[in-house]
Amino acid sequence: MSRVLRYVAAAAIGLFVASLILSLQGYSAGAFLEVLRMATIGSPYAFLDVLRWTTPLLLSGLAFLIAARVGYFNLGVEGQIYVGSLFSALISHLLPLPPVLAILAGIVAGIAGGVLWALPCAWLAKRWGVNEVVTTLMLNYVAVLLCTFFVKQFFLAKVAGGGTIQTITTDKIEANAELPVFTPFSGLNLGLLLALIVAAVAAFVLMRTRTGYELSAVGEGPRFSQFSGIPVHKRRFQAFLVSGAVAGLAGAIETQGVLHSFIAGSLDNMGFNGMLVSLVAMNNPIGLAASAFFFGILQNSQLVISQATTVSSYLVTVVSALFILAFAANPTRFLVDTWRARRER
Amino acid sequence: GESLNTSASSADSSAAAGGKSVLISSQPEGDAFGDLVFSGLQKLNGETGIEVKQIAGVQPSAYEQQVRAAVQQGYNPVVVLWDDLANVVTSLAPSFPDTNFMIVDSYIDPKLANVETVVIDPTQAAYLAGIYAGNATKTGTIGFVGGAEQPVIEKYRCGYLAGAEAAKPGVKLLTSYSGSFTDPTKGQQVANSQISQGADVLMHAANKSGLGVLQAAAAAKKTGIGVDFWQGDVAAGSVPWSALKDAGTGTYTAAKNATSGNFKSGIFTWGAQEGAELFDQRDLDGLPADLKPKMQTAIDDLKAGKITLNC
Amino acid sequence: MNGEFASIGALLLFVVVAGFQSATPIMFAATGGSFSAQVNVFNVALEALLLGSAFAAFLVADATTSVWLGLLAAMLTGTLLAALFAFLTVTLGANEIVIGFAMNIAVVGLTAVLLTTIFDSPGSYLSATAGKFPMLYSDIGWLAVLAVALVLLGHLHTFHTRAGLRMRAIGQDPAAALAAGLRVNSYKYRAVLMSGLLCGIGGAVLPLSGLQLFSVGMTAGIGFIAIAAVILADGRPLLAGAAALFFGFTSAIGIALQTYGFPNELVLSLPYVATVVALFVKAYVTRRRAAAAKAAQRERGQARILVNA
Amino acid sequence: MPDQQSPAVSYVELAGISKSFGDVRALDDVTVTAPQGRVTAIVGENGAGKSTLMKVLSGVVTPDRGTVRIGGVERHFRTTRDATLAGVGMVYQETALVAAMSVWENVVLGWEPGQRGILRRKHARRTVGELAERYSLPVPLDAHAGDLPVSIQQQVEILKVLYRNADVVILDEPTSVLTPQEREGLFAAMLNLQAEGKTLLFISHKLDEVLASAHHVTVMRHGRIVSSQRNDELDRRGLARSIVGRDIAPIDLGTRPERGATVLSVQHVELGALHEGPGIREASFEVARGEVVGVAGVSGSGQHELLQVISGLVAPDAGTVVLDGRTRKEVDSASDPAATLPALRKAGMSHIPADRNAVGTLRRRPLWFSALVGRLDDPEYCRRGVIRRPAARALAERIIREGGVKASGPDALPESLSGGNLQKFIVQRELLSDPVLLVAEEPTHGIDIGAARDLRQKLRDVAADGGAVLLASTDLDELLETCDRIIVVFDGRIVLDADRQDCTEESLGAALTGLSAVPA
Ligand SMILES: Nc1ncnc2c1ncn2[C@@H]1O[C@H](COP(=O)(O)OP(=O)(O)OP(=O)(O)O)[C@@H](O)[C@H]1O
Ligand SMILES: Nc1ncnc2c1ncn2[C@@H]1O[C@H](COP(=O)(O)OP(=O)(O)OP(=O)(O)O)[C@@H](O)[C@H]1O
Ligand SMILES: [Mg+2]
Ligand SMILES: [Mg+2]
Repeated sequence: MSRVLRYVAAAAIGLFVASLILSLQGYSAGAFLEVLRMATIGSPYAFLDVLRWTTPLLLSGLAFLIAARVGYFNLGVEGQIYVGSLFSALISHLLPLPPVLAILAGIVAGIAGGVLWALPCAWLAKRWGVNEVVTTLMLNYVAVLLCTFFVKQFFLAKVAGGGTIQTITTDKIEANAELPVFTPFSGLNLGLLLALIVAAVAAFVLMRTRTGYELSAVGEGPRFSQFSGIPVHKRRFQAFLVSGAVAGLAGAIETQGVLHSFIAGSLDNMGFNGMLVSLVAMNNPIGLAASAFFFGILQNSQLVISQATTVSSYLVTVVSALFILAFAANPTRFLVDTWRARRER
Repeated sequence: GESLNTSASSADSSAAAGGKSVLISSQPEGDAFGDLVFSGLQKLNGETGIEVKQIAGVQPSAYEQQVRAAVQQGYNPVVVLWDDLANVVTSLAPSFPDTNFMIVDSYIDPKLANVETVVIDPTQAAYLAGIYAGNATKTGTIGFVGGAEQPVIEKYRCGYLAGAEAAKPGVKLLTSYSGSFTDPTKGQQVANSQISQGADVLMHAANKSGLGVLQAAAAAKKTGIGVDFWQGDVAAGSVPWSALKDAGTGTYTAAKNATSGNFKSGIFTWGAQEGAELFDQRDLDGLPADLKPKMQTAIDDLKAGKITLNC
Repeated sequence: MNGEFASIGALLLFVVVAGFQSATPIMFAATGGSFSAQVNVFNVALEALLLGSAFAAFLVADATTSVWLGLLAAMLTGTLLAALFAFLTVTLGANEIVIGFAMNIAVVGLTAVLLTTIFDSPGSYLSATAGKFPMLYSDIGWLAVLAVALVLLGHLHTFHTRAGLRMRAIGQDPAAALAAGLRVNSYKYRAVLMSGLLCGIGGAVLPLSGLQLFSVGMTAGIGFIAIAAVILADGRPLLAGAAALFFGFTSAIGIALQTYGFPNELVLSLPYVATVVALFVKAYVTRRRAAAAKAAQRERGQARILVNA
Repeated sequence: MPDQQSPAVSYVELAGISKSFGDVRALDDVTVTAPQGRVTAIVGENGAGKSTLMKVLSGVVTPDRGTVRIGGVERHFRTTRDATLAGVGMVYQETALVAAMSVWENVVLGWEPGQRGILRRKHARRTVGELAERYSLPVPLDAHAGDLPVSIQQQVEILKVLYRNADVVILDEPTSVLTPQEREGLFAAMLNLQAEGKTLLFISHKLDEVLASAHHVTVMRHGRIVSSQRNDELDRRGLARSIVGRDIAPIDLGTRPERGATVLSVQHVELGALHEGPGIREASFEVARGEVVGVAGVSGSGQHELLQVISGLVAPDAGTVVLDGRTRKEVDSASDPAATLPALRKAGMSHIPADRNAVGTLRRRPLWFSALVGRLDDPEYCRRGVIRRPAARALAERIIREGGVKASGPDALPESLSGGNLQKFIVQRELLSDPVLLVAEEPTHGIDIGAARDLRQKLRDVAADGGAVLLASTDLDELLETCDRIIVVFDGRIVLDADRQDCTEESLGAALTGLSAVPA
């Protein structure tokens, strides 16, 4: 109950400040509410757009959450999504397949990409106790540079008519590999269903199964886990890789559902937003869906503001940040404590 | 206060003149090149009063939604900048036959009846910069700093190299990349590494990072060459030449045609022969007496189409 | 590509200059971050502190033509932003990562908006009036000397002052520190504010050293590099400073290598890869020693555990 | 017997103190006095309010009502710092040292000598050294506190209090983790303090030492004072009765059965000294059905490591451990605790770990979560990978009921339980699986006398039912009272392995300190 109150209060603060900012820009006091209305129920497609944004946020949030449950801070979700996106785009070119198979192949490839990029960090953490916060953060930068290099060298898109492409991107994926959209008027695609299924399965596993029990135990009490005969390092390693897999899945869904090619510099901040989604949900799998939906509304509102007003896009990001601050300025102790517990080890 | 001026549901697609036009670009506002292109639309607004708007700073994964929203809000033509958005337009345009689209500064031509591609070629301006560099270098080594190794940046480099070789056969060109378009310090360091290898004229194609290149050149008493618009004021006295990319006028010309019922699909190249400005008159006026005629010849040749650059 | 350095001397000189130049703001931020780390506050807002104070420095230096007033403003701004961070995390108990990231986003946006409002120049603004910090040699400013001095002072503070001892105690075991009668939160505040002050100086370096330029998001991730340095160093200022230098130098070496024809993306990723490799080597060396001793022990016989099947 | 003759002035006076935590009335109108230069003992059951009362005196807890007087002056402590300035210092039940800092740093922390913020390291270290010498508390000044045995850590805590010039020294259960020798050391130090005119308050569950050291004994029950008497007015039995509210029966050792089949055989086990502690050398012994075997050792001797090897937590470097070896199956990987542990549990091993907080339970998960230890292979609790919560909660409820645990239910968090109750929960959990071999490390640590007696009886019952028990304890009385055989570990070796009848406190004490090097 107090939790609900907390979130309501945070939303109120966020709304107030956002309205204040818009009114300082010469808009009416209710303008932000109007933006919210437009961004959610303003048109038949607005709500679909919110869900479209919820999809990758849910998955990247889940990716962070899974690692956090075992006490790892996977700040590399960002890079893992990116590599997943590349892999998913490439497989479509390397291995043309009939409809359903092509989609599956893209998804599997994306997952493989995410796992691949999580692997070095996971191994270094497991085998050598190397701090994953640093390695994952560093590998984000490397992912961007390396993917660019790779695409430029081997898979650069060809322009119809022999012109020059300006940005680093691959050719469009095969139509077979595209995730079907529900309507041409919104980017919402079948990925939402996939994401929901994955999130539901993950929530079930984390909260109801032996695996979830072991992961929680490993994350919160390494010595208790050892005492209980849980293979601590193995579980943490596995969770790290699954985290990477989910990130890779997010990359694949964005690629196959929306971008339809790998684009250098795309998917910016998707991983970090996912981290915020998870942290605002206090790493609770159930709260995660709500949190992702909330961030989805926020993200769609950002776009609507830029369409409907002349307010600076930077100001819009400030407004989102304020919402996040309002939601977080509250005892989200859980994660901090996990971090401390880890330091004490 | 002002209330919100649009609503997503009011999708009237009147293509008539006196409508409104929007520029969607992938760089956040304040991007100098995006502003340059938008200045073309603003000029149109000044002349005809049609409403113009710039939407900036969106992520690739939101492009499609932004373009779709622009169409639904009745903007016509919808102008987009660069390849990523061009690809989005390519896939969306068939669904919105009543809206005209302009793709600016891209070579992508989807060959659709409602899409026009406005090519603004940097190679000619870069060629002139090369002429300048070839003549100005004393060490025989010149430098080029790109923001990232991308095909479009290669076009600058290619034109630059062609000009330099034409002016001074056998000239040595150093090429480096700052890896970022927004980090002046990186640009400065990359330039310094070239300077320490003997480069004495440095051109950049690195947006804000390029400011650092010009600064480094000035600090080392070398010569810098500006890009995209006149940068003679960046490091006073040491940027005697800038390679302009006349995107504003190109966009203006195409958009004017589109809003006055003369929309033409296909590729529209805005180059020297079409009247694009490749340099700033101030720079030409300031050239030393021996160099000025050589430069003038190159300019005339470009305008006359006598020089073809294989870039 | 084709380059060769005029001499090995020129190459070394370039690397030293560029290395120090890149490392200077990171050293400030990393030393500041070390203080936070000592009291076990994970200061993810370093990037925001740097950027906010960079803007303040630029604004004031542009208006007053004095870099020193700019520096002062930066230190003030850094400290104020740090106070906000401390209030939200220490007092309200909010998650440090969320607050840190949200502040980073907010400060990028705010400085961008202010830049447009104040200078009417979106994106970036080149100041004609703001001065430049005095340079020691080439692009190495006197502030680089200050950075090194502060790293040393930070070390002294950590290990040779009362406050340092108390901060470390608080970081390692807040309960024990509380039991010893320390006012835990006030030291946390103190440490975070010190982070802010130092990031303030680091931020001022950015727009007032080479170009008198502020551009949106000009910190370009160096706050995160500083965080990496702090984690690498486990909150010890000397090591964090060394890590910052290491990072600056690898990136300078990367730039130099580019002109020898190495693909630029690979070369640009050098500092990041090098950081990971350095961490690995550190872990490898420590663990190898332990493992070797363990193996020697094992040679004495095979251990067996049998149970009733 | 302490000197009873010289006049005693009431130095500390606590009057009419009440304190509630939510619904729990921890202190109810408590009045206690403590004279200068004397030891006043506070005894009582777990949860009686002893620690809370002392925390009121040391400024940790602010009372709801009542007054605190020190040396006749009324004081209102809001922080521990206030109390420190008034000359009150407390050594807590759980030591509160910064593990990664040196001893001298820990001692001076918060009150460091120095000028203008600069720490005078040499001076500080010397001061601590002198203090240690004066009170005969030989601590290694430069060692990291975390590396020290608990007994030394406790001396550091005492030094901390003395360094702050305390006139009133409170010791909360200081002896529960000490070996007899270490306890002697502590009492010697306490005598020193008395001689210096300090006022000592001393909490303990061990009546013998209370009677041996305290001048006055105050008994608490349910937050109230039950009695407050001079030592010479007391006897052990009466004291026990007033604590528990009934007589305490001695435990039933049963009739010792014929030596049964071997349950545990440890042969030539070796462990290097790398495992964050001392090693084990050439350890061999056997435990038979029906036996309770005690394991004793001064901390740091390797006895803890030996039990960890037996319970599968640490892989031995060499040697063989056979559990209930009628048909011997080698565990897949002797070097991977994650593999050996479940196998050992399956074969009937149960383990009560020494650290109930970090090892025995998961602090922030409900009790039923911790109840599931070792039971996830049982389809009753986990079927097809899905945990059956109703069964798990029922299990936790059963443990709570049968173990006499004071807890609000299966959903209570371990951290909300008092130490003694958490210990009872763990013990009962391990007993519930009808162990063939029960490895019990310090099971009565911090448990009041009544409960401790019941617990020892339960260990005996395991043996009586045909199981075997390995009982590690620092309390020799406990070992002599409960065990059939006692093993003493010194310096990583088993130096004594003898039947209880052949052991005395003296012989054990000698073996513990390595004085009688008669190999087993
Ligand atoms: N995998 C699991 N198996 C069994 N119980 C679990 C598992 N994970 C969590 N629990 C415990 O079950 C209780 C009820 O859990 P619920 O499903 O509401 O999870 P929660 O507490 O919301 O989530 P969280 O695990 O994030 O704390 C919680 O106290 C939780 O500790
Ligand atoms: N901080 C607290 N919050 C809630 N309840 C508390 C707190 N501290 C103590 N209590 C409760 O007050 C009562 C007295 O606890 P206290 O720790 O004083 O017992 P004790 O006599 O020291 O017991 P033990 O012998 O187990 O150490 C117990 O019921 C305990 O659960
Ligand atoms: Mg107590
Ligand atoms: Mg107790």
